Amino acid sequence: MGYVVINTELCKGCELCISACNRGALSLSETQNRKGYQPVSLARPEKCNGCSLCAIMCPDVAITVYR
Amino acid sequence: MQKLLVKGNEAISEAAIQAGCKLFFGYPITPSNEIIEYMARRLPEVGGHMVQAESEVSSIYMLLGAAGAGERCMTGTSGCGFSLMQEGMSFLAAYELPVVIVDVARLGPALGNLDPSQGDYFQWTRGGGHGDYYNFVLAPSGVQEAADLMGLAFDLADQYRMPAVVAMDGVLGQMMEPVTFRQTDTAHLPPKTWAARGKKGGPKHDVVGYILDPVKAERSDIQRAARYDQIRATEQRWEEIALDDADLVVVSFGTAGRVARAAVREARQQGIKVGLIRPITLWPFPTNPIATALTQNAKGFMVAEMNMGQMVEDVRLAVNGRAPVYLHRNMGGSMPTTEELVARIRTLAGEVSVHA
Amino acid sequence: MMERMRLAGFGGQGIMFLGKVLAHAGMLGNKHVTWIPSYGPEMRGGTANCSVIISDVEIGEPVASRPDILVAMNEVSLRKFQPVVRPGGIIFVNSSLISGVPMRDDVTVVTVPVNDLARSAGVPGAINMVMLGAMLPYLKGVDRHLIEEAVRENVPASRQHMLDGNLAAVAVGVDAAHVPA
Amino acid sequence: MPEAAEKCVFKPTEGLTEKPLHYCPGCSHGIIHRLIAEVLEEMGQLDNTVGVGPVGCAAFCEQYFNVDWVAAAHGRAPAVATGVRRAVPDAVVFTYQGDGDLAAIGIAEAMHAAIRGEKITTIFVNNAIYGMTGGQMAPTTLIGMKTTTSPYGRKAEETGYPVDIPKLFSEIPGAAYVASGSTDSPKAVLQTKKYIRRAFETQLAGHGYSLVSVLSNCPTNWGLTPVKAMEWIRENLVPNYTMGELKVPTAAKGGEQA
Repeated sequence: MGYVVINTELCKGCELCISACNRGALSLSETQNRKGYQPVSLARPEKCNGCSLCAIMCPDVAITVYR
Repeated sequence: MQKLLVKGNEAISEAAIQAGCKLFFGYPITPSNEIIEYMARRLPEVGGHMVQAESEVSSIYMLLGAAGAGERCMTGTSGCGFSLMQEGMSFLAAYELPVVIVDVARLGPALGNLDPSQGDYFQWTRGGGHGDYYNFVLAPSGVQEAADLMGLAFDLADQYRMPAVVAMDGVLGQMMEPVTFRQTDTAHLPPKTWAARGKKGGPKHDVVGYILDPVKAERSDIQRAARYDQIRATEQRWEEIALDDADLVVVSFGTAGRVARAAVREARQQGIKVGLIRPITLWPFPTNPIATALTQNAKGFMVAEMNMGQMVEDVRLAVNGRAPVYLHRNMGGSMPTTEELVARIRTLAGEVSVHA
Repeated sequence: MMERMRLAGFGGQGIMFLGKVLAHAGMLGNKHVTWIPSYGPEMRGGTANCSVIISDVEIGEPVASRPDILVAMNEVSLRKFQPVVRPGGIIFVNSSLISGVPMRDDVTVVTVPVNDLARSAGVPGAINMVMLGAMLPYLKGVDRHLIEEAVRENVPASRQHMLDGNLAAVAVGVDAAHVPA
Repeated sequence: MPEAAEKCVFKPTEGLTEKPLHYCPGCSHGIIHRLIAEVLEEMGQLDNTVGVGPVGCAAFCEQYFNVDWVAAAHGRAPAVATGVRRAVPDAVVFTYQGDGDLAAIGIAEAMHAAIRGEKITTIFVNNAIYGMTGGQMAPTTLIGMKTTTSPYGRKAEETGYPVDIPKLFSEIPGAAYVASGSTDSPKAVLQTKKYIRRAFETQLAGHGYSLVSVLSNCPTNWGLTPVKAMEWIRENLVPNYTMGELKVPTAAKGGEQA
């Protein structure tokens, strides 16, 4: 098991992390950040195993991973 | 101190090394080749390097990198090579980096030929590249002076954080004269705390040249303009002869300037009231002695230069309509002779006395 | 005193070296001196020339465009520079290679068969030094002692074995200069 | 959020500043910046590094790297890096350059840095298009690819062929390490990170010049979503460019360095 912390103000909602996550743990949130992007969120925390694939693909260094 | 008989190109190279220059970047071009060759031979002896670049474009950016890292460094080139460096010189101005660039000018435009010329005057003194900036421009008239000005060029560059151009021509580069190398003291210069050499536990150094914020960009320009104004007020350098009672004042620099000095002395012996201003800094241009001459006796100015007439514009700006400014020009790589200058001085001295 | 000299000849005749020795000797005598080669494409065209000025006063014009002294080591050089020598000047002619050229009558002409003299003395490569010796009695700015010291200082360490030959050639020239032409 | 005292396994690197990246959503620049920064941090070189920047979208990237920096004019980074390198012989010096910067206007400076065996590392970011100026053709634009200056698709008979920079540079004796990676998947990103580390190790070992080409995207100018842009790299750029380690220092052959 693991979890990710997303810095929603850095996130630009590019979805590369969503695409990288094999387990479908991430989704775009409904809300917007101050820049007007819809940041990603750990929508299904029970599916996260802390594998870091999302963070590896994040171009904005917005994801911190715990396991 | 030992007196040596060396070429101008070799004298400036040795003087640069004695001023602490450890790095030289350049590309061979006649008539400046003795510089890069001397550096290749001599720099390793003092723990330095000469890097032969693939072009002058590359040389000037190698210089930018080394200066950005805080080293005393220089390049030497000629005519076309100096043109290729202008983009980088604009960057050096914006980055506020101290470097020394020697231009042993040759006849242009284009390839021209290898004969001596002062045709690079505008490029030396008007910035030369894109944007709004100036370089220090130092113009020796002999080999000893060339050696002396190298140390000064490095010091001024460091003190004001801007490039210094040493404006030569083929005659000064190729000529041998006796020279004594003098040590300079650099203790008064500010430490280069801004240099990018790795943080080494301190804050990060960014050596960059863009300002996207328009307010900051304007402030930066205003600060640089103020520095240029300060330099204009305090760093003008020139040699003068017999200005006090001169009706006619000859203004001439570099190789032409040394011939003019001989001509003015000869004309004085013939009883002509003529004086000389030989600019040593072409930028800042020595407007002060021109102003002084105008408050004394000057009724006219004669500019002698080896081009179609470039410095004459600076003299006219300084004179600002208060007296006639005549041009004696030698073009196509030719140099003035003492006789021809004396003859022109005699003619013009007569004219200004009649019209005054 | 100001001696403006133009030294000219083929590439390979040692013209530049001759000029350097003269300038160096002048410097050793605490004179103002300049030495300047003709440079550029000319350098590769088979003719070589340089200007040397030795003076008690500061030197303005560094190129001897109107020389007081001309050294012509070949005919092309003589024809090229004879017209610009100042009236009352001296022209040193390498008579081993030059003959039949009409000479001006308002200058002193010194003919020296430097190739022949150098060959006889066993230093065929040192024609420039023979000419230097021949010039010596006519020069005001330098003397033999200074010239010999300058030769010593200008022969590079790698060619020290040629030093004696060079000095011998100077001596041959000095002697020849006193032989009526 | 789970309450167990988990360990942090992935956090922002000290090699980057806290300044938010200005790049378009999904742009590979951010990934490549992070890889370089992570490698320098892991190698303990953050205090001993001078980066040299390009002109292009990454022209202001010194704001993001937590190392000393000298910016260059378009294409001149390898010359600037040469100057820095000669002035500070024991520093790690790298250039960060795009396909216009390195493969067009600056190919002379880049190739000659390699020819000299200059002990610098170049990170070459190839997305086959000019991003900052708005989507013009690059030397690495593929045949048939439409850009604003090849609106009918790049034609070989008019503009020649895309240049394979790592392949070209691998032929230069002074280039000691040349590798070609991508950013299209986590696996490719991790592989690229290894290449970057080996490049810096090559520099520190004094073997010579090192270059890591990194295939990257341009969702904005390609007109694709970031996810589709990564697929486009995989399907179009990867097959057209030589991939993997093209050259390793002789001393490193036969044994893993990284």
